Amino acid sequence: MNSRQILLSGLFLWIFAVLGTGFVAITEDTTRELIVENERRALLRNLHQLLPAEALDNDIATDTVEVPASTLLGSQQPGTVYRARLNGKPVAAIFNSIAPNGYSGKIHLLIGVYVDGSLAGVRAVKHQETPGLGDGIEVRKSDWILGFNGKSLDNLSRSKWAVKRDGGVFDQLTGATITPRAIVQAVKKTLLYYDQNAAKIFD
Amino acid sequence: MTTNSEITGSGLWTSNVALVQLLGLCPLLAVTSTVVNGVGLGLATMVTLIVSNTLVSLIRGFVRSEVRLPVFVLIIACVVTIIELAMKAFFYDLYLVLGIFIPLIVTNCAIIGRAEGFASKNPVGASALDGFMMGLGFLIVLAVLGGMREIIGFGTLFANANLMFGEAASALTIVLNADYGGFLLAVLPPGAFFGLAILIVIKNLIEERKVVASVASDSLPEAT
Amino acid sequence: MPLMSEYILLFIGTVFVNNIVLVKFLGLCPFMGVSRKVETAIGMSAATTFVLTLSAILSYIINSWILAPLGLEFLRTIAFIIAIAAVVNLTELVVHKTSPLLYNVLGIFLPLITTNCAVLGVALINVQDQNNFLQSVIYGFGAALGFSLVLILFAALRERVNVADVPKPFQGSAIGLVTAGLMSLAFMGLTGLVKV
Amino acid sequence: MTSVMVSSPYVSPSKSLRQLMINVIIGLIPGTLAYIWFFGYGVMVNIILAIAFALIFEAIALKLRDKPIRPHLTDFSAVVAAWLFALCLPMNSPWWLVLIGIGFTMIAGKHLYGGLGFNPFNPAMVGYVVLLISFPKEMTTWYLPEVISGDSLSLLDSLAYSFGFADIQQWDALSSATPLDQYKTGLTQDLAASEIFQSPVFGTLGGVGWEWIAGGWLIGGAWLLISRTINWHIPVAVLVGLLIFAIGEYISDPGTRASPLFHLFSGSIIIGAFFIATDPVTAATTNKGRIIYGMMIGMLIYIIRSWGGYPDGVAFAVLLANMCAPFIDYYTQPRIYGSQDKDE
Amino acid sequence: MIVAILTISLMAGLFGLILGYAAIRFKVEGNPIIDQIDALLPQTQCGQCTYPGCRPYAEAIANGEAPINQCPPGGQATIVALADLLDVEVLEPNDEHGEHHDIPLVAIIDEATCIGCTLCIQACPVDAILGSAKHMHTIIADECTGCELCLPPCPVDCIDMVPIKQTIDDWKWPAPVLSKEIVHEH
Amino acid sequence: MSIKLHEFHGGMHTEDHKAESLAPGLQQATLPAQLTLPLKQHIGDSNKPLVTIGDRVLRGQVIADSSSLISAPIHASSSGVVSGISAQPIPHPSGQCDVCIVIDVDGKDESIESQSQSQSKKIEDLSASELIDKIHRAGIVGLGGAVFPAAAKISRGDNLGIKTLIINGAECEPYITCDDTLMQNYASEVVSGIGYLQRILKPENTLIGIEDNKPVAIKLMQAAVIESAVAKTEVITIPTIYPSGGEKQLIKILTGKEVPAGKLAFDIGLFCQNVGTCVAITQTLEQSQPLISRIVTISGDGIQQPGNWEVRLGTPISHLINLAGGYKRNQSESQHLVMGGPMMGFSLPSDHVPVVKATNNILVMLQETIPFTPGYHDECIRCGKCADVCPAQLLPQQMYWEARAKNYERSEEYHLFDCIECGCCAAVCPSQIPLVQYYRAAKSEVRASRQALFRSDRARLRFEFREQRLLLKKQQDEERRRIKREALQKKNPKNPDTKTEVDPVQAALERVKAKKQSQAAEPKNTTNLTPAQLEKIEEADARRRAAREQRE
Ligand SMILES: Cc1cc2nc3c(=O)[nH]c(=O)nc-3n(C[C@@H](O)[C@H](O)[C@H](O)COP(=O)(O)O)c2cc1C
Ligand SMILES: Cc1cc2nc3c(=O)[nH]c(=O)nc-3n(C[C@H](O)[C@H](O)[C@H](O)COP(=O)(O)O)c2cc1C
Ligand SMILES: Cc1cc2nc3c(=O)[nH]c(=O)nc-3n(C[C@H](O)[C@H](O)[C@H](O)COP(=O)(O)O)c2cc1C
Ligand SMILES: Cc1cc2nc3c(=O)[nH]c(=O)nc-3n(C[C@H](O)[C@H](O)[C@H](O)CO)c2cc1C
Ligand code: SF4
Ligand code: SF4
Ligand code: SF4
Ligand code: SF4
Ligand code: FES
Repeated sequence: MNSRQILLSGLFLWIFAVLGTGFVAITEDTTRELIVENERRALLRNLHQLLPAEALDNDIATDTVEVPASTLLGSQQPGTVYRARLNGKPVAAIFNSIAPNGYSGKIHLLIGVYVDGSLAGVRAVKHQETPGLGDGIEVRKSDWILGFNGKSLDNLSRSKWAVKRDGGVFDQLTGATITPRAIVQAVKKTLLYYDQNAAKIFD
Repeated sequence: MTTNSEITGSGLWTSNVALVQLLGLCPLLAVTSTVVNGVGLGLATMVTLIVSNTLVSLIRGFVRSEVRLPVFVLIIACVVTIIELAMKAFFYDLYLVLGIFIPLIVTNCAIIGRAEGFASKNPVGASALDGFMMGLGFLIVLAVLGGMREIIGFGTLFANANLMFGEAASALTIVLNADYGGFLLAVLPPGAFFGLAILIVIKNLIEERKVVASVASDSLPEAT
Repeated sequence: MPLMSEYILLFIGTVFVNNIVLVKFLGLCPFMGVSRKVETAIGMSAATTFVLTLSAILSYIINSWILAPLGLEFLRTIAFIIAIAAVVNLTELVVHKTSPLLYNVLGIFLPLITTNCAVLGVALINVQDQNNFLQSVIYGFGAALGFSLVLILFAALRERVNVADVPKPFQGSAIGLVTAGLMSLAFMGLTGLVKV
Repeated sequence: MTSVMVSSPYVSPSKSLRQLMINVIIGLIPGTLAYIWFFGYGVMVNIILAIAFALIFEAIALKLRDKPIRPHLTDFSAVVAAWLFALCLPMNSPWWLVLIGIGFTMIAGKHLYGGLGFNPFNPAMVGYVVLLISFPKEMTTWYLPEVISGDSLSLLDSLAYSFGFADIQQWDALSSATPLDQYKTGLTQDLAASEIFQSPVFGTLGGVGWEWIAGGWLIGGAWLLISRTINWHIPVAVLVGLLIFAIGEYISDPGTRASPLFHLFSGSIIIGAFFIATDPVTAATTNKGRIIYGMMIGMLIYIIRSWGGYPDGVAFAVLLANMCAPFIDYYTQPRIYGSQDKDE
Repeated sequence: MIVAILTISLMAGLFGLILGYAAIRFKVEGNPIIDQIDALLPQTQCGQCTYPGCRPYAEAIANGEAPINQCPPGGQATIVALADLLDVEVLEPNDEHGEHHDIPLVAIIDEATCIGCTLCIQACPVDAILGSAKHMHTIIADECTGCELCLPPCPVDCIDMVPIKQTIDDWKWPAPVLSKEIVHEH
Repeated sequence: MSIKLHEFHGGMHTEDHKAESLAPGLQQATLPAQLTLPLKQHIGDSNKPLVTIGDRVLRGQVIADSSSLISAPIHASSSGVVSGISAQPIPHPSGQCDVCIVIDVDGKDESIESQSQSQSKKIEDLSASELIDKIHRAGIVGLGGAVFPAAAKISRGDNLGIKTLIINGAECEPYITCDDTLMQNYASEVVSGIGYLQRILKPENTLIGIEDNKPVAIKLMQAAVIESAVAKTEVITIPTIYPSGGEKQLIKILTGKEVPAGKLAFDIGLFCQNVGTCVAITQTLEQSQPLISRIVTISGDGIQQPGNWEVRLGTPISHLINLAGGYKRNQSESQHLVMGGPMMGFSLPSDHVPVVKATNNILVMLQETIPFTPGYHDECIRCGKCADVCPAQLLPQQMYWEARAKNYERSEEYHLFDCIECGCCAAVCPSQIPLVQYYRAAKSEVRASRQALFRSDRARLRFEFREQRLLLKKQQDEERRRIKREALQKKNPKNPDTKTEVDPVQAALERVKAKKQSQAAEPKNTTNLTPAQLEKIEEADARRRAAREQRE
């Protein structure tokens, strides 16, 4: 009697589990491709902010290379670099870099570098800077971060890679110097990294 | 038997999930920094409520009592997962914004509460209506709270409408005053609590006025 | 393998800085609902701490040993909630059998924990942040302690506020929410303590 | 003969609530004067504006709550709260900043809970913190002390500034971060303490001017103690709590850490210890509890200052400790007469 | 898809087994909370709460079927006590169920009119009425709970409810009352 | 020899205002025209009158008594005729009336005691229990304020064994000087009273605590101790700090011990009695004079001539006011009449109330010196000054918070019932909150709800008993019907399988059941009645008879 009841309960739940999971699995099956496509598109949209779609013709989302951890990229983990090519020739590389010394911690950046070492663009992907002060680095909030476009280690002497207060060329955000300072340094380091490893990145 | 208007009234007002039962607070406070986020999650929750209420009501006749709760949980989890998959497929950007709070609809106590308290005792039609009304009540609060916080915090309304309705909807965004610097408190965590408190107070005040009014109208015939 | 100090930072960060309730907005229903008396708050805290830690472990195992190898990540929510319900139920059983006294204290809170989003939330965040086993455990335990900390402090505050001369429309949940808001205001002072 | 029943005792108390608040106001005067001396009339404008707004808010709240207005307005608690709030603001803050802050101080901080005596959180600190997180730009723009900048606003300019008639840019040259902010900025840049203290804003003990202001608070604090407005427990515990950390850190790493004296004499430690942490309404009330509460504030200040996101943690430390006060009170009940331990 | 179904259904099946086992092995008998609630009710047994006595009401509360504000004899104090026990919000007393008397009432029989029909004896839930057939009845004031159940059956309406006599020993110190008109003066 | 003094927590210094009433020395009050003697002037059970209207009574005659142990009889305090036994205003904080015996004084002041004295043994030969009996019959209650019947207290102390006898001459409250005057005038009586207490209680030592603001009394008492033969008795000068005269505080000062919470002094071998009580004992045993008078201080800013009077119990306070030269002000609204000291006394509604055993002081305060404004006080700002002065080491602010919100149970958790109502907290509260009134109200409420709980528990028992009885009755009816049916069936030959043999167990069970039922079927609830209930039934029966007679 007891065990029969137990079995019944188990069976009942089991049936519902089978039915429920069945439906979920069917849904998953039908949506899988859409979802993968969505994820790819979201990634591309981010990358295309830095590089116009017409500048490349390869599948940048899959044309990647793993680079080992490097202090120049601010990360202790190996990172992924996306490679853009046009007609098979390298156009640019996009780095996931981290500025470790933001006001409230790490600032995750996406930095696009053309093969010639000039900047395609910089975006702050994830950060915890103070709303109203440090968050001016988001494109949504201000144009500040667009100021990097086109800069390179060649067209700007190394000492000028700093915020204006420190004698450089980059504006600071009103009331928040630390955040820009951190980003400027991170970008500069990423360019240095590219300088040293350009060959490895494009094989 | 509960009448349809009673179900409507209780879902939208007298037993409003958010204002009265104080359930589903996590998404309520976490995702309401803008109207669009609020509505997005509200819709997902509403769909879950309708579907789970309907299913539970359908099977209410033959569920064994000792596995009733697990079966309900299972059903709700499946519904939510399906919705999650659908959102990923069709509203991917909105899904990214709402993030973890979509799967967390499973633990929204309001849903299991309705399954237990209403759907398992009522016919399908009433249960579905109850799910709809409860969900709508929740949705409205999410939207209003989102609107409040968005206006005060950013000075905009319907920002990011494109997340839900596609790029064309970007035009929906209303910027109330371009010079408005924003009152950040409203969009930060404390603002969420304050905002909900304000909504509850407004509801209390309305109730109070209703009581006063009904007392006044009660005493009227005696006076004349 | 991260350093010891990182584990400690993760722990402190989870308890105080990224408090599960006031900053992450999880577990708010029990936070608002079971905070009228300090004693019940303590009971709820103890029960939640146990279940949360255990389910963090279990969900890690389920995810990395079953779901990930089989490519069934989309079933995560279902699998986790089943596991959580099982943990809650088992806890209830074990406590009931071994310690009636403890059961008296915790019993009524246990069923409520299944619908505490902090429990499922922590399991999901662990996956999202790709935490390893130890990190998952620390995160689960830290989140539970953070939950307990603010719940008990909140209950003590509410006991005081309940006897205050609060204006009528604010009495009850409204003033509770205002208090919670002020608590989260205070907790904002701890931001930046642990840099992530 | 006796028309209304009143209960014993039939003796007048030695001190009234109003007297207590007046004592606090008297205690605030030396420090406030020093503040005005170094930073100009803007400070005074802030204080006056804050008090005026506070009284208006208080009167409105009392009216709405159907309470007698005159006795509550004349207990001066609103004046104390407004004054302390105003002292946290950057000088020459725009009027709307003061208004919003005082609104939160008096309404969310005080009257939602039932007014004087019922609020669990320090109202002035609530108002200040709301502003700090909502308007970080406005709230972190401070002005150089007159002795450094050699320039300051006249009373008229300050007023004009406050009410938005004067252009902000005009005075930008005078603006700067507070010494603590600079110190913190330096720390994030991994600078050594000696490098940080190169800046002209630093004086011998703390920031230029700030040392004297802190001295003023110290005099006021002594007055509060002498006039028995406050007990010694909380201020002493706050200072001890802070110094435990400050001295420990300084000894272990004198190169990068500021001296304990710098910590004491810059920012709002002294006023915090004597005037803010001691707000009786929001502090712990048992003697043992007061010591725990004070130590907690002291330590939190240091923790937030040194490792957290804010240059001066007093407000947050006080609010965090307020949050714990009922709990502390509950578990530090004194042993009552005739019992061996508190629960028996 | 098969893997998915297998995985989850295995987990669910296992879980169902455990639950089924639990439901039988650890069935909880009775509900101690009912006793605790019952202990807080005034035991007037008057039925004004719409339940046939205090215990049924206690059961209804424990099952979540009745709100805690339906007992007029208990008044606000009982509501507060119940709210405290059950950890729920304090409610206003529901006037629909009757009025709370600050000074409890007791029944008194007009002995000159009483015909000794014993109907009231049968109605009294606490045996507070003494007497036998054809003899006049008396109410033991100390035992009378003031439930008024004896009033309707009496054919000659000889039972009245009167407030309990207050003595100096029952006197309660009044708490200070605050009024809004008074202006501070010393 | 000298002992080390200890300190109690808290307490406060007050302006003592004692000189004014001390100056004139002890005066004898004249007899009033009427004496009003409340039936109950002590803590414990009520008395019943032993006289009826029209009776002539003599001084010292017992006019009301009770059979209870915790009670004290009332004596006529002068000779005269009983003119009323009715509710009269009495000195009570409620301002309510209670039953009093009113005597029209004839002025002869004849005493009753002459015959009885001759028969009794010499005091030296009396046993302890005989002494206690005499003290009981003299109606002596503690005159330090608690008015607990002295005989009950002493016999309890005697049973428990006393190590230290403490005599309370502290008189710590401002204005009051009756004990000071008493010690100055009756030092030797105090000491011989101590002697009797020592005979009964056999303590190891005796400590007389007197505050250092009464140098004359201290000197006289020391002299009296040396003069008399009492052993191991010492007058201890204690610092002047209110409330050093509180029993628990005095014990702490003199012995360093604390009376455990919820216990009484004699649980730790201590026994505390007021000096006035000692004098009353002496007067009873040596002069056979029951408690019919006491010393009352009249003081305050509103009285013409403050002083101390020896007053017959029952004397209207208005009479005393006249003796003291009357009020300073004419309008009654501008002054405030208090019985007791300013710290612990209570307001009197009028001066038409009598002096009772508890009356140690009559205080006429000017209205403007009363600190509390009725209807308004500031809110508690949690400054903790009250906790600093609370001699019971409580947290007055917490008790107040909970009491104010009518959370009486929580107040109780903060040890409400350990509050001795000394008033220190309210006296220092900057918000001028009438804290003590809140505590008194809270205590009343808690007591009332305990009473209600007691009643409801009893009601539940009775209800359940009745339910059971009805159930049994129903079963019994059914049983009877079944038996009848079976009997019918037996007669019917168609049913052969009817049992003829009776199962013995079944039969026994049935017998038990039947017995229970017969018990239950008895006229209900006339068993197990308390004497009071029986009394009521009797009364009702009497009324019924009367009613029937009237009808016939
Ligand atoms: C509450 C608060 C938040 C702050 N947040 C930031 C921030 O997000 N980013 C930043 O660079 N500085 C931040 N700061 C520090 C700046 O105010 C700091 O003084 C500034 O970075 C350097 O000053 P300057 O720009 O005036 O030279 C913050 C300061 C405070 C008090
Ligand atoms: C058997 C016995 C019971 C007593 N019970 C009480 C009591 O319930 N309440 C009381 O105040 N005093 C009681 N007393 C008297 C105390 O011992 C003590 O004299 C008195 O409480 C002191 O009161 P005071 O300090 O408040 O004036 C009792 C004495 C005896 C002998
Ligand atoms: C606050 C307080 C102050 C007291 N002060 C005195 C006092 O000054 N003198 C005194 O004899 N009793 C005083 N009593 C009463 C004593 O506690 C105690 O009841 C009395 O000494 C016992 O003696 P009795 O039974 O002879 O009255 C005081 C009680 C309290 C609570
Ligand atoms: C010693 C003392 C310190 C006070 N400190 C503060 C304070 O820091 N902040 C504040 O808002 N009010 C303060 N007040 C005023 C008052 O207590 C406060 O407004 C209450 O919190 C309002 O309920 C203080 C009062 C005193 C007597
Ligand atoms: S109303 Fe109250 S007293 Fe009457 S039966 Fe119901 S619970 Fe009992
Ligand atoms: S006598 Fe009447 S009122 Fe009293 S308990 Fe019995 S039935 Fe109720
Ligand atoms: S009256 Fe009670 S609470 Fe107040 S000081 Fe005296 S003992 Fe303490
Ligand atoms: S002295 Fe008065 S204001 Fe101060 S804590 Fe006590 S009750 Fe509150
Ligand atoms: S919604 Fe998070 S706990 Fe209820």
